[in-house]
Amino acid sequence: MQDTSFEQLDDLYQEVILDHYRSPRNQGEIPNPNVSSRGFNPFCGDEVILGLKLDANSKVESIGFKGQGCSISQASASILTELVKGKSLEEAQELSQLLRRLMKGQELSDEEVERLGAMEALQGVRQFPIRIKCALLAWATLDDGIEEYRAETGKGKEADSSPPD
Amino acid sequence: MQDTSFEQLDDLYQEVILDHYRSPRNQGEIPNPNVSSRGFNPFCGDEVILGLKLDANSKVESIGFKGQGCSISQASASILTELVKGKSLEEAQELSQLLRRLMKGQELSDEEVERLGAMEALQGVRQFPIRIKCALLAWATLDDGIEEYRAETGKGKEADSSPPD
Amino acid sequence: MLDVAKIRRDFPILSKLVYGKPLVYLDNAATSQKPSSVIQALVDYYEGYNANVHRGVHALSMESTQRYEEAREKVVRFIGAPDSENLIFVRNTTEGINLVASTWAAANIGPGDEILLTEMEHHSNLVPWQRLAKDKDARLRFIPVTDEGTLDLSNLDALLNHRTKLVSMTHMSNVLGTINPVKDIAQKAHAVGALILIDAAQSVPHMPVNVTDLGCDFLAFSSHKMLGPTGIGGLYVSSPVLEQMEPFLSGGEMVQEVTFDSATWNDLPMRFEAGTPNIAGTIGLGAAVDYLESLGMDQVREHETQLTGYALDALKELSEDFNFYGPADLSIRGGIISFYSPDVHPHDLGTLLDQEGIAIRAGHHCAMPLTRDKLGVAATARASFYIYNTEEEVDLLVSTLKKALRYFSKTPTGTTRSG
Amino acid sequence: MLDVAKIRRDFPILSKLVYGKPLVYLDNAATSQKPSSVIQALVDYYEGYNANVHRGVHALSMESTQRYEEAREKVVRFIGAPDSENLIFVRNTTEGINLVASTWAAANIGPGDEILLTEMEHHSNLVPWQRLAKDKDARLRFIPVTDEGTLDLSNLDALLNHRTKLVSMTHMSNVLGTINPVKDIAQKAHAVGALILIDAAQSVPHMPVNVTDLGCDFLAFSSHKMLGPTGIGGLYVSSPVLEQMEPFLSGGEMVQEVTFDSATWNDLPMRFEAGTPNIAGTIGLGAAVDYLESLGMDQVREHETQLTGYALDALKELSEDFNFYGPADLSIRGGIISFYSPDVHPHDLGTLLDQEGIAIRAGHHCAMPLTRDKLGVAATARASFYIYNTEEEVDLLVSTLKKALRYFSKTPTGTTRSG
Ligand SMILES: Cc1ncc(COP(=O)(O)O)c(C=O)c1O
Ligand SMILES: Cc1ncc(COP(=O)(O)O)c(C=O)c1O
Repeated sequence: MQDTSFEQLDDLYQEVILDHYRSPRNQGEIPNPNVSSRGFNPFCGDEVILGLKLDANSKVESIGFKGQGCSISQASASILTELVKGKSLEEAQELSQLLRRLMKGQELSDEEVERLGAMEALQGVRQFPIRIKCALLAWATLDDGIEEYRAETGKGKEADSSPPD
Repeated sequence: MQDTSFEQLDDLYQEVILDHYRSPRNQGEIPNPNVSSRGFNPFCGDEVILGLKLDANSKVESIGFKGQGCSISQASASILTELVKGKSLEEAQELSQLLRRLMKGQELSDEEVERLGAMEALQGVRQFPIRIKCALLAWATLDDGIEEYRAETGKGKEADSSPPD
Repeated sequence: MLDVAKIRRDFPILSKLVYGKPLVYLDNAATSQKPSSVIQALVDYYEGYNANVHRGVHALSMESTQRYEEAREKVVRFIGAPDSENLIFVRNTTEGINLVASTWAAANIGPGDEILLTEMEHHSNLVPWQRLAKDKDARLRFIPVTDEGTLDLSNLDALLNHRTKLVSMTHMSNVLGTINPVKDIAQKAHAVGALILIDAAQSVPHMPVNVTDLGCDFLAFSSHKMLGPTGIGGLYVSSPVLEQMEPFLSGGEMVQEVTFDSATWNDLPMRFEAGTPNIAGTIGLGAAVDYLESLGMDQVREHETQLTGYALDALKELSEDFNFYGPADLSIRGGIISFYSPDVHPHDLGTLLDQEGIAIRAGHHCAMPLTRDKLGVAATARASFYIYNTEEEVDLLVSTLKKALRYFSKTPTGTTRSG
Repeated sequence: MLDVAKIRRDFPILSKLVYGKPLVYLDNAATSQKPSSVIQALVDYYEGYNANVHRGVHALSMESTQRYEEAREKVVRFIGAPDSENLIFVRNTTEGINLVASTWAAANIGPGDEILLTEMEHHSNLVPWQRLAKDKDARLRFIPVTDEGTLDLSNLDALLNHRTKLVSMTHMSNVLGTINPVKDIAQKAHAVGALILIDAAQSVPHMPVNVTDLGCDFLAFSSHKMLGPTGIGGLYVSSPVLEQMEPFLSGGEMVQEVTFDSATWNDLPMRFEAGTPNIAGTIGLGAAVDYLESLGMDQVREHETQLTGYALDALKELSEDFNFYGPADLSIRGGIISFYSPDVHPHDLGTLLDQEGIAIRAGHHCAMPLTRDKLGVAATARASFYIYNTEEEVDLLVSTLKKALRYFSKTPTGTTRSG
């Protein structure tokens, strides 16, 4: 295809993103999630619903999302599910922090960029400040869910080593 | 005195006006008035309180005013009391209408100007639109009082020929 | 016929470039652009006679008071109100509606009473009534919207009944463009003893509106959507209703006499305008009314009808990819076109068009229940027209939408992209 | 030291002639004049990036949203608020106070509770509390004003007690110029469990004000008195109080999710800003803050203190003819001087001074109970200063007051006048 229109948007709409948008991973509901939450952006109507099931080691055993919204918000949610699977909640939160730093335009180390995985493709969003909220929606939703989970189960960050029931 | 300052205001502050302001006529309360009312301008705080006593022919037998405010509002009230004394309520209202027409800059006939009496001195106010309310305050108060009197006594304009009790 | 080329020269922003491309402003339902005369009115005020109104004896204050009240007269005449006391200046349509909810409605609506709305209301004409209904144990009812995007009035007799105290409805939908038969409904409302409020945020800017002819009790609109400054708007209230209304906000300007213990209220409409008003904004709104009147509201309406017809025709090409909402009958439709494609989310579409200088809106347009529950999508894209829009701009919209579809349907493999 | 000559050149209106004479603007407590940078900020907005905020993906909307929120940041910093969520944009001080009365106060003040005001409040900080007290069966109490024009705090322990739910008071009197010890009173209010609202309409424009340092719960001010546009102002609310507050007006912008039946509220501070805001006004206020900060609020205060001292000295000549009100101690006095002569009514004085280009205010200054019941006159004349006023202007005021006295004391006979 030789259509050169919107070339300037190729940074924003990287193939990884369009791919996740068109073929979202881990879409659907998880039965009996330990962590669940919903995020909503009132200004554009984008929505992400997350469910996480933890294993005996408090790692994410399975994860699913539902939602609607623009390519950025939905691709970001899909990437999230892939990245977070198998990780502890702390590790998930660290990834969330990494993405926030990326969006703020902060320098990341090579090791950090590596950890970002497919999320690196979201860096094009930085030039479109209005869309940063889209990129962060799923991650903010995850953070909320984890916080709520901790509050409900009384499990602080440090103490969070025993498996859920 | 050779002070030429404020010459441009001599039209507004005619001697008749300053005279009525400094030496108000018919100041004070009338016992048992037939018509009484109070006018107030919320923007400058000017106040006029009028009381009228009617005689057996429904003419104004005595009239008194109290009030506070600028020279224009108080002089206008003082002139009002002089002009209205001995007149019927209809005649008083006609005078009020005449002053309104004068303030609007309408042409008056020689006969009408004559009837204006000292009120003619108020014509300088026309060039100071913000002060027109001051000039009209006492007259508007009179109109209100007459209206209220008619409403209370059930005396319409036409029927108003028998004396009050 | 409007001389659009000439009009465009009156709007400084229209010569602006966006990413090096001419601005194509199709977001007029959100807010309109401003002609030089309106901007100049603000400059003239601040550079020439800025002063607080109503209480000053000095020259500046006299001039600002006079210009402020002249602006009120202009707006009064523009909407066909009988008297200047019938026009209360508010910040925007939203405040106008809230004013009615807090004063007349709070005093007159009680348990079991009904408020009749439509399914196409903007949040500003929905949320205040939800709160009031909850407070007062009243009930909200809704005139349904048909698939065509018009009101379904077949059941109006049941919806509008002796329990109805207020009908509050939009004159023109900001999503569908639908122009509602508010005059008919006003008559029917009055027949059952209800009052009617018209949300005229989208109608006053775009078509002739005469409150006396409509026979409404309240009508609210915003300056910023009708070429005027932000931060100002109007609420018309009919005289009999006005007389019964207790004040809204209280403070300076709206009182007659004040003691430490109590206060009496000033004359109308000042009674409803507490504190220093948006003086410059009001005078700017007056200038906007002058501008619209110089064009003629019939002409404005005709231009937009024609352009909307042109656009609906041109967009037919895209009917396989996009859903278009709103009535086909141009006589009951304003210059608003909402559309949706499952292939390119409206938000992405907004970003793509923006790159070509085209400003549209994407989202729920502050009408979430309509968008989500009736149209069945979380968001739509919306193009909305005004006096300065042209057929060329519509053509560019159509061709760019096509490009956007192509861009988003590129297969992710098989072509190398530079990103 | 302010470079007043330079400042004057920044204010286009100051080169205006009134009846052929240079404008001497001494009505700053009513509203201030605007520097070119503020006017230009409005023009730049309308000519360059006018668009509705918060919901647009196009370039204009992104820019307007960013500038709008930047303006909020500026104002937040200017008043020393901890976070941008603590600043709600309102039309003016009056709306700010009404917002508190309708939300926090309506929910937290009940029968037998007390609201403590002072005898020197502007109607805007009196009438809302009268209405609330009547609605809620609560009681208003007043800190008295001494003959010196300061608050009589000798009985404060009785006035401020466990029944007091709110203290609402002016930071600086718009009639007397008195600067009240609000920080001390805030502490005492909190000690009995009351909240404190500060009416900062006269203080924020003229002296450094830091809400964190003052420890107040609410603080309201108006843009138009601080070099900014009309139609915009701010209400600071402390975080713990903000969290408990139900919304004020409702509609677009302030909601999160809406169904036909109900709605959830948006984040702070948007929750309190319903409908399209005064975007241009807000950005203009931001420019006014920039201007004031470039001068330094300490410098602003110092200039006015000095000028007020100069004026009080110069006016001593007239002390046989005029009463002057307000404290002599310049450390607790802003640039406001009210005066009264039984020989020339303030209203007439206003007209006479106006002829010489001097703009002062005459009346009750929206503080009727103070003026009438405490000062014992229905009206006073008031001169109030700002950064652009000079000693020469004060001299002209004094000499013109003298001329006015002479004019009004002319014997009606013995001299022929041309009128
Ligand atoms: C002390 C004080 N409070 C409140 C106000 C009211 O301000 P606004 O009219 O801007 O609401 C004023 C100004 O007139 C004032 O001086
Ligand atoms: C139909 C309708 N009603 C109300 C509003 C609210 O207008 P504003 O935000 O100016 O209060 C709008 C504009 O967004 C609208 O389109």
